[in-house]
Amino acid sequence: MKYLSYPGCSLRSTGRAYEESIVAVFKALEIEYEELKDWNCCGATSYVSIDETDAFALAARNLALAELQVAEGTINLIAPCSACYLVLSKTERYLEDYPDVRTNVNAKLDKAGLHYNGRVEVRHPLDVLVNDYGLEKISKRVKYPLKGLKVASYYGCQVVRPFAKFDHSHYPVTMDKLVQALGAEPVDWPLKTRCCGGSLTGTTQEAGLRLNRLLLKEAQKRGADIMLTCCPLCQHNLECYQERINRIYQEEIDIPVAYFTQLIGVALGLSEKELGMQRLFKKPSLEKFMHPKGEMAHA
Amino acid sequence: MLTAGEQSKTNTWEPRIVAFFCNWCTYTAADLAGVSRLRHAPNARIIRVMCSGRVDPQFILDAFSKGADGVLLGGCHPGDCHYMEGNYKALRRMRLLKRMLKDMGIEEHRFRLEWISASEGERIKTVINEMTEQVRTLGPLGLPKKFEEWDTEMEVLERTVNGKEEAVHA
Amino acid sequence: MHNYEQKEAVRIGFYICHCGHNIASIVDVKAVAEYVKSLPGVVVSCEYKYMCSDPGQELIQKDIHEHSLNRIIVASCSPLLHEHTFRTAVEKGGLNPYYFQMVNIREDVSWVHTDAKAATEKSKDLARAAVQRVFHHKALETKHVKIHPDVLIVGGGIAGIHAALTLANSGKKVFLVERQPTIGGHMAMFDKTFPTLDCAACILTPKMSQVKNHPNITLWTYSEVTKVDGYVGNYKITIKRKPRYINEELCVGCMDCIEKCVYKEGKTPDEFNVGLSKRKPVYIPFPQATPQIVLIDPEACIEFKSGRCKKTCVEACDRKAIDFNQKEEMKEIEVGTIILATGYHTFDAKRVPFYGYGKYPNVYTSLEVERLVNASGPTGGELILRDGRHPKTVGIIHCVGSRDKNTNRWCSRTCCMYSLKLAHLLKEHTEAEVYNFYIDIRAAGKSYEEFYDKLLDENVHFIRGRVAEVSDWAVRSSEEGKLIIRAEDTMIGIVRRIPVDMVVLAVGMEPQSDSQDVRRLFNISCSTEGFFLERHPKLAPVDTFTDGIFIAGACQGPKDIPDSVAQAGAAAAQALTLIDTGEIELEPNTAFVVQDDCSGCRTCLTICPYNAISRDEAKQKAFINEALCKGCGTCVAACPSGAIKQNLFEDEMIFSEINGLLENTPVVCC
Amino acid sequence: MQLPTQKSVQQDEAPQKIEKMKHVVRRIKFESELDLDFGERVAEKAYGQKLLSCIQCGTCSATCPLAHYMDYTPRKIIAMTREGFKEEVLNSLTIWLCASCYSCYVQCPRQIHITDVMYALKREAIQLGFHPKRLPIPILAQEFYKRVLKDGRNTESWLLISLYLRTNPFKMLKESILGLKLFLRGRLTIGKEHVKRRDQIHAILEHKKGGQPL
Repeated sequence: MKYLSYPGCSLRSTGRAYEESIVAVFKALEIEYEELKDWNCCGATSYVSIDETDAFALAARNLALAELQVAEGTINLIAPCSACYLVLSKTERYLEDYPDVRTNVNAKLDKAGLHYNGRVEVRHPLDVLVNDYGLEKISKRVKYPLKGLKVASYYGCQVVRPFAKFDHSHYPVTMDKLVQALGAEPVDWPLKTRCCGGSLTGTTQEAGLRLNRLLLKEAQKRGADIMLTCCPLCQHNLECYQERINRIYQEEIDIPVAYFTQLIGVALGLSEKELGMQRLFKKPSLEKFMHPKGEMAHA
Repeated sequence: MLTAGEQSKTNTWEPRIVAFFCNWCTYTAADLAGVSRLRHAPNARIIRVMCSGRVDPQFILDAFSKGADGVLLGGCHPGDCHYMEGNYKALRRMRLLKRMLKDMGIEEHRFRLEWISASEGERIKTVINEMTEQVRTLGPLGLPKKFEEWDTEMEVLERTVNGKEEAVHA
Repeated sequence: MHNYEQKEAVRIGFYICHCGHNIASIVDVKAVAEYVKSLPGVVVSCEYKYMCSDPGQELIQKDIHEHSLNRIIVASCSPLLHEHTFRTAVEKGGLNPYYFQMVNIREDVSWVHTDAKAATEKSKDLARAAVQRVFHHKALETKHVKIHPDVLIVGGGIAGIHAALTLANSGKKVFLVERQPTIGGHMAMFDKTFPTLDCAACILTPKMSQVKNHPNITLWTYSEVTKVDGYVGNYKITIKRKPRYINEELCVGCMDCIEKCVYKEGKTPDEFNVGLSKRKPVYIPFPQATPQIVLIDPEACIEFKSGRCKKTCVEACDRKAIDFNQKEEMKEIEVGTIILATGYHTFDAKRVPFYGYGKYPNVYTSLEVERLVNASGPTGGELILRDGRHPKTVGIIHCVGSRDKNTNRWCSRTCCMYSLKLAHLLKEHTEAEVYNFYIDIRAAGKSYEEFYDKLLDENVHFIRGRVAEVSDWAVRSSEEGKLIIRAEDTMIGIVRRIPVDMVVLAVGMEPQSDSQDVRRLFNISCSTEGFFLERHPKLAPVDTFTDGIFIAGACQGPKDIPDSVAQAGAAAAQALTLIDTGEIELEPNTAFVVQDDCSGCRTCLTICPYNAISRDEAKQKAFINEALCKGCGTCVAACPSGAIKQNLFEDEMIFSEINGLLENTPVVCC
Repeated sequence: MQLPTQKSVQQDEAPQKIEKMKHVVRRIKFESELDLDFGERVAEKAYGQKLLSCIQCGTCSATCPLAHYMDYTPRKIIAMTREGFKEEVLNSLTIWLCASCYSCYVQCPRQIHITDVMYALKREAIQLGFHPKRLPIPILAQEFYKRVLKDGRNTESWLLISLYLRTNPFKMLKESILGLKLFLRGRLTIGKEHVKRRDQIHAILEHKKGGQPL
């Protein structure tokens, strides 16, 4: 199966490490894909606050472009950013469910000489890696099982709700299973899908910081060595405000927050540079957990 | 004699759908739709039969020929027939009929076979609404009018042929 | 246009009903009556407020005499509701009832359309179809069938027990079939019953033993109905009796075998205690089980698994009742009527993962708590949690799997009351603080509101808000080690976090998981939710659309004990009515072969599902046995030479209906 | 305390429901102050046709991670919308604090699309100019809108700069250290991202200021 990828704006700035690690991991696993040509911003949560039809039409332009790029069959469009994933999935779903939306949106697309026929299926890389590629194959390719590493998987909100089909909306397990496949140990915690506040850290910081504080504290309390995310905004919020949270709330939070693809890369034996590890504020020290496969057999 | 469809074609034409519903499932479902006040398009007229297996393909052809724009046949879900397997028999007959209708130039969406159980009042609403809209898009079928036209054509043809023959004889 | 024989001039009386405002508010009944008056054959056409009322019926009868009417049409509600009423009225007026035809302009028109003009036009079309149809109606004779006096009752919960005893006490023979090894159903598992707080076992077990000892009741537990043939009055039922591996005749229920079983401790989750305790492979569901006969679970028994057990149970049994070679047994019985009382299933709380059932050990379902507080339960009535603690605070979450479009839409009707009861019992047993989280308190039974009052006085907390989540996420030290319930206190308008030691999920009531199979087996219908469908929600609540089959208890919808018992009584009364009448009228809608037209092609022979058609080889003609024909009409549709006709649904009738529906200008009939 | 009977008549005319006296606050809502069709209009615009079927169970509030900061819980917003408390709803912080996590959306027992309802209310508030002038959330939405309208893509650095300029320029200084850190790690770029076919974006988003007020 061949995929189209939709990086989204964040992966070109705050989330660069996410894109770099996805590229590296997909290459290492020999998953073929090409980038959607001339993609535009999905509109995130802001567009729909201004004009709904515009928001859907803007997102739908990407879906229409995908159909131009791939002539036949169902197109698996990979959207790594949670917001992009949600907006594109929602657009896809609403176009199908609400004839009015379909008519209005296609009328707008029409003005740009575009049309959407409903061939796109929006996918998240987590879904693709676990459900298409398969955990067994991943664990076979693991060179350095991360034995003993305790991982709190943080899914965030939009990647599992309400349009995702690959896992439960409040108690997902996909990333935890992946963590297991990498030889590490998933931490069971109840806040996997509790919202990090999204853009509130930039706008209403008091509320935003408190939300992140709760998440970080709980992950740390449950003994996690690292938090994994699958969304550039979650990663940014959880990582970049730790100092500020500690200062304001007198906490002692100190936990690295990485992309799940970075951890896969580490286990596969890819270099730090390839995975964009240098872009993290707090580089996780994983060396002590990395046991080459041969050693594992003796252990 | 004009059918309602043709009479009002000039002003506002409304699709006419004849619906054959089995007594045990689909007719009961229609009753349920009523009791639940599930508003739907007033274009279908129901004829109650005991079983969808009672519906002779001729009934459907007759309905079309008398001016129906669409015909709906409703029975119990497979395995649920009150008479064990009447709905299967209906299904078999209707498959054949569908091919015939196609050959006759009657569009596919004008005839519909639906399994609707006694509990599916909501489905009655959906199916009738959907079908009304589909038939509305197709426009009037107007078979009676076409029959008349064909009859006239035949008469003219006959007259021409007869006329020629007479001329030959003359 | 129609060429059929007309023995006497057709004189039609047409009556359109207002049904109060139900019809008249949408359909212009006056216009329809006026219009019908203009149709050929119509002698009388009028409107009336309530046609089904006595004066309405008398109006028809009067007109039959005054105007020598010989066809009657009533345009009102569904024929499924009042066809019988009007046919009887017509018959009383001196006319054959099958000259009557009904037009449905309520369920099919006024209740489902909003456009008055279109509704009126549709009513006219339907009326015209009926007018054309009745020209072809014929006088028919009603068929009568004898009713076998025996009754089958399926399900031995409180509803089945009550129905069985009612019928048996009136001298009827009853077969009571129960799937489980004992009767008693859910009620036997309950501790106390609301609102009186009398103990469930105390009021149920005497009835259970009455069933066992009643000379008119044949009780077959651990048995299932596998086949249902025949029709009202004459059902042939096949029942599978599963092997207990115990000779029922010999076992006296001494339980020595259980004691001597090679297993010293039980290893299998005990069904009766909802898995809160373990039982042995040879067991009796609970001490008062009826019948008092043990059974062996082949899934758990070593002898069945390996064949190498010491069989200490066999040694222990004085009466040699254990029989490892027992086979399942099929029983065939004949009955005239059937009562289904197959009960319900509790909602699987794992379907709402937000509440942590199966994840956090101290989250319980209400049924589990019934066993926990029960003196004969797994803990002897002491409230010990799965982690060994005694709860100091308990949260009861209402509406789990009820009133929720993501799971079950309906209100389960009993949860509010049993939650109140459990709140009371929990407080009584533990003196814990008890919080009820509810959306609305539904205490609408006799003395129920008073019970609610009592609970309020007992200082049980009532928080109006549906719980969003139960978790072990502590943010304060006071929350550590507790389960935290998060809900909005909607009366105050603020979100609260309440730490508790124990969570009770008030799970709702669902149709039995195999209700669809049972429905097919007995040829009845289910409502959207999957509960068995009654013939009329108000006027025929225990009848089904299949004559002779009645429903009682929670298989028809969520119900508490008083309602189940009331319904069981009603179902028994309905069955009794049939039995004591001795016979039932059947629609004369059977098919017959017009001998002259039959070509003897045999098409119909294979098509009849009831083998009602045979071929007279001498005459080379088909022949229909009227007693076997059920009137589906499929042979009529199949006959290539049009030789088969169905009474009440002759081709001419349907063709004229089609014609009538589609034709605006009246046809001049010969 | 003297009851202001005279005043209540006036209040019926002017929408002034909170009256501050020396020790007490008088709260009352007159039917004439309500916009009775508001609920239905919002429902229509938000695929939340089921808005009217809300049973006020409070699941949305309880599952909302931001309910603690809201002036009205989401449940109250639904109730107020349905009853026509248009001004209170559109002036509320609640609609802006909604972070679109869709938690309520998936858990609502009536399957009301609450997130969509919140969006509809946000749009309405922006169109009617209801939100507080320097409240950053709606401004972020507007700046984001403009940014994408122009380039087809969003460049986070520029978005944040324009947001701070319009809300609180001093905040930019506060955030500059974080910004610098991000910049050093290559996580903030100065160059703007844009699509090639900007004409298509402009064609699609032709009615920039469009949309009918509710």
